[in-house]
Amino acid sequence: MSKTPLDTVEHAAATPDVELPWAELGLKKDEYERVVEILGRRPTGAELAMYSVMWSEHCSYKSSKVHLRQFGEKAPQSDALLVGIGENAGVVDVGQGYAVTFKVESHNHPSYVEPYQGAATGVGGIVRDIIAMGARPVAVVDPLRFGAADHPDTKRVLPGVVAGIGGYGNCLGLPNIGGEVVFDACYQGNPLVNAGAIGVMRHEDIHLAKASGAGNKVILYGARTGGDGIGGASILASETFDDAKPSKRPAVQVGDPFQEKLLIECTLEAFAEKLVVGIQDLGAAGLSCATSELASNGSGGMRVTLDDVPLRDSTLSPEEILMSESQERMCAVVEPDKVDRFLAICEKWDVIATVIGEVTDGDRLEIFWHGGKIVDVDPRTVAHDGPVYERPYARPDWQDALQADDANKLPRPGTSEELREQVLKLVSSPNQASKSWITSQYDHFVQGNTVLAQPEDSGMIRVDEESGLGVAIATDGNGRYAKLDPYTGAQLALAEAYRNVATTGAKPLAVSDCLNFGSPEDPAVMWQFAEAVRGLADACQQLGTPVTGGNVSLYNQTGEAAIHPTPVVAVLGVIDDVARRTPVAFQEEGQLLYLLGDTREEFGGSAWSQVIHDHLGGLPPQVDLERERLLGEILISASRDGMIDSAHDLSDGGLIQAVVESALLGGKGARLVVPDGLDAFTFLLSESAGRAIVAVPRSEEVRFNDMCGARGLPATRIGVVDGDAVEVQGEFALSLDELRTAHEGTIPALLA
Amino acid sequence: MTARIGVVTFPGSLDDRDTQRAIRLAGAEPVALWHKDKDLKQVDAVVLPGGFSYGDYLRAGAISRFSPVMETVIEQAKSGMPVLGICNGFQILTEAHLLPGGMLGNDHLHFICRDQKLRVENADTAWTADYEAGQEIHIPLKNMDGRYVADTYTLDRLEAEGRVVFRYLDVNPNGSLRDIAGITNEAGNVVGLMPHPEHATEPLIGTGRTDGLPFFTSILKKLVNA
Amino acid sequence: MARVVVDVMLKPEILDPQGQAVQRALPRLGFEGIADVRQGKRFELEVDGPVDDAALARIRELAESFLANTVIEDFTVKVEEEKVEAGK
Amino acid sequence: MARVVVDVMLKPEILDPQGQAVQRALPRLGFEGIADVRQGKRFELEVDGPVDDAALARIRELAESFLANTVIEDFTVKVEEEKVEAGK
Ligand SMILES: Nc1ncnc2c1ncn2[C@@H]1O[C@H](COP(=O)(O)OP(=O)(O)O)[C@@H](O)[C@H]1O
Ligand SMILES: [Mg+2]
Repeated sequence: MSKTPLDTVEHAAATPDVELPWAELGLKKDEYERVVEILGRRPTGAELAMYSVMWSEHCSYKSSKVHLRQFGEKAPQSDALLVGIGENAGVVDVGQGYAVTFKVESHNHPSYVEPYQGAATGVGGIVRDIIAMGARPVAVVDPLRFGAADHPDTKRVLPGVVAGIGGYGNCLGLPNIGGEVVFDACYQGNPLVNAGAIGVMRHEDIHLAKASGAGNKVILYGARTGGDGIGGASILASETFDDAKPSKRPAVQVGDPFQEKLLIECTLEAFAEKLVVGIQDLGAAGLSCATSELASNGSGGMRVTLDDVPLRDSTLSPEEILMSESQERMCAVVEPDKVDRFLAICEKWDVIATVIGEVTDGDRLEIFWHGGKIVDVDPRTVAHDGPVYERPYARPDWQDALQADDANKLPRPGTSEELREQVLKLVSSPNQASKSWITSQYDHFVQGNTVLAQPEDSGMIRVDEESGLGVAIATDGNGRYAKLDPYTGAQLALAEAYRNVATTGAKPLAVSDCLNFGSPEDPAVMWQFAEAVRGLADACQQLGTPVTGGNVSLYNQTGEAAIHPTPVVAVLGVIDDVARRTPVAFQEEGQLLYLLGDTREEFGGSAWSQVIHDHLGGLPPQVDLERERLLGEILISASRDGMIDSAHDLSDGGLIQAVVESALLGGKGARLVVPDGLDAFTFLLSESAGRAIVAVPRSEEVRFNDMCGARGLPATRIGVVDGDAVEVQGEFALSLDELRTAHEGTIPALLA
Repeated sequence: MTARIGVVTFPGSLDDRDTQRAIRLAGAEPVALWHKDKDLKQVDAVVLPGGFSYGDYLRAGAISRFSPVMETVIEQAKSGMPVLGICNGFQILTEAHLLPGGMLGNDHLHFICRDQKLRVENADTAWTADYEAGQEIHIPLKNMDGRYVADTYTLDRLEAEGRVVFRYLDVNPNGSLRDIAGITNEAGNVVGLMPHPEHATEPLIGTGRTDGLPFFTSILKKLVNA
Repeated sequence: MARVVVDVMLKPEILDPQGQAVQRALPRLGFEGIADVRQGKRFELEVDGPVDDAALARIRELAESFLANTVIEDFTVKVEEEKVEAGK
Repeated sequence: MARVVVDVMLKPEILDPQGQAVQRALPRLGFEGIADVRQGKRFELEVDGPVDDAALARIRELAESFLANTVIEDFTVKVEEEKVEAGK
């Protein structure tokens, strides 16, 4: 092998003129110059590797940071927030001494290249964020977006993604309790695979990613480090350092959920014995990220001997070891006298664990290889002082025309017969059809605490067996709405997730998000992003639900064509006693159906406009956050006081979609009457926000009406649970059998 | 005096904690057993819980079957100790040849999670005495490798000897031969099934049914009355 | 170091849905003329030391007791010698 | 009718959790001297008609586009001729 001398710090200082392939590593010229300026010399290859991955868009949020600040600046005062933005995941107080951590992340690109492994490792990554906070993971959710349902490539991507999410999550023993599946041609080359996880811990068990206490040991544990997921490092390694290297390392990793399950158990055991001072998972940017973040968040410096990292492939260069994204690894900081016990726990679980360094007095991160010092940096400059861009943004010139193309003016069904046909077509369209072919591939039952899972409005997990304390989570996003108006679209995503949580009887507490957009270098996309963030931050402030963390995924773009701006919002809620939860399914014949909220003519971005007219134009539904809050309070009170037996929020597909779902789930039909002042079409298909339907036992009707009246929430009696058909008086009837065939047959026919 | 029922944790076991809870709900005392220990801590019966032990790599149950704890479980099972294998536990029991036949990937190639209807065919085993023969129950099912196969001779023999304990009703969720969901050994002390009775023990949780509780009350009564 | 390959296939009388799924997809991909597809597992074992009869016998035992479940599967053991035509 | 075998293995640099699980279990089963185990897939295709170069080329294309994902896997295609040593 041709050996150039090891590129140590000393060597770098002595050879200032050596050209490094910074451009191939994705750095801009001024970014590279910044590195040189910070170091006062050229970086070593290893340092360049670290800066380049940590300053990438993915790790540094360089395009999005200036906007994301609003989540902090506008954060509402919330007593519930224990740990906010900036840590691996936010932590929320849910009472009785329990804290909950949750977060959503994206794994979009890898899932397109290798659907199974891309999606699987997405679940693996988000779960490690949860463990790193000190929590036991208790559930996962998976908001997904695919290309057109009948496109041949969707048949490759979707089953692989679903099998991967299931394969990993099921094997970890995490119930999958919610998510979304949306089809739209805009996601054809850029499917969105977002994954969220929730964890539960006691307040005193919260852990943070920081290395403090000189002399404390840095322990790397979990899988061996291999040559996977190394983007630029191999360029560095092959072009500059060692030409004999294989020049292309795969950018997709294979996950090992079994290893991760062991990682969960041994980490929790180490937490329980109070052996851990600081902890960090290894995700994007691998050891570069873990070491620089741990060191920069702590009080001291850190010294690492890279030779001690257990390898799967002995030919890896130090740059590759630093950049490898091998899955299922964690890094812990442990006091010297507790190291033996920590290692023993790892051994009990057959997890490889190695001391690779220690916390030092200084403030430098120093990394050694074969006796030479190859990294000597201020870790803050790597982890936190990345470039920040004020990318230009501008409202695209097509936005006005798009909004002017009013969906309310589209031709409407002329006869009852036509209305009936359109309703049937709607409930069987891929986006509105039952997703049970997908969700039945996920374990909902494992851990024995699942109170609600999909297709309920929110997933709900029991936290305490004695008291019945529980948490709920829902994720929502509507790229069509956001395309029409990103500010409102982001608010609608929050409003819907908030409503979904409240509909099950839980009180919304906090928010996480995953912001999926096209290229930030396109001013139109950047405008969409800026508007969406502003909208979400404003809405969170008004609803009193702080953003606790999240993820940004940019460059979801094929050529010039960006995806619809797709902010996905997760809302976490708490319920004092899960026995009071409200399900979607109709429970008893004779119960009265009430529509809560106001219905306007709002068809912009609607499912109806898409399914019947293949149209996207006009304005999305209006947002009224005070109304959402009031609706939420009514739903929560009604559930707590036993006034309603089922409830379902209204969103895409409008009222009829909700009624059909409640009817099919409960196996009981409904007779509906079009209320005064509304035409049947608007009543059934408009997508006005801030609405829900509830089923009220007759004995509770007066009390329920009084409550709504006193609090000023419009509540309209629209029918009764009855029979084995959904009947709209004076219009049409659809038997449950016909509805079931239509609603449940679509997805299997397309994908099975 | 109550009965002590062991629940083995293998690396990758997932339902060990809920199985312990189900045992507790039935009134017995759950005892955690570890795959590396041969010692069964004087339990009266053992449950091998569901999960993906060793990731189900190689074949479901194939690696766990060689754990130290299984040496003792096999020995004790042969001398009559009640053993229940749920899902992955059932797979381990077939790999260990305590139960005949084998488990393969579902015929539709997907993981399947559903509320499954079953008929109790044999209410005389150590684990099913609190059911009635012919009773129809709903128990959650969730697996990737749930397709029970055996040669015709073995299947005929199982049928003839009444050793098919549960059969799938309405839907055969995985292509199991003769709709077999669970079987027992000749002595009736070892039972394996794919569905998860431990997930059907509390009214609020999961599917909201409690059709799985009789497993745990059956064994409790048998042990306490013994 | 020598490589021993153990191939494990389902017994012929046992349904192989994975192989069938591949076969069913063939026409869609424009493939005709493949009468049957079966899918099994291939294990590549890198053996320290010589692969003599004794070593092979032990590997055969390993295959029989562990790598295959002979209730449902057949296996073959072979020492890998020839270079086969490689894809990319 | 001829048999063509397509072997699909994870690329060497990609983690193979299945192979690792097998290898880690070996010492417990009393097996020493196996330095590495990798697990892959074996497809047996029964081909109607002669397996000429054209047929092989098409099968290779099938392997590349469908049986393997070449982002993470390598494959080999070979016509099966010799009778190999069989287990039971
Ligand atoms: N869209 C967002 N909204 C709020 N916080 C965000 C968002 N995107 C990222 N963050 C926060 O920025 C921090 C860094 O994000 P990330 O790199 O994804 O975390 P990690 O390193 O744990 O994967 C995290 O605290 C994350 O929650
Ligand atoms: Mg993290």
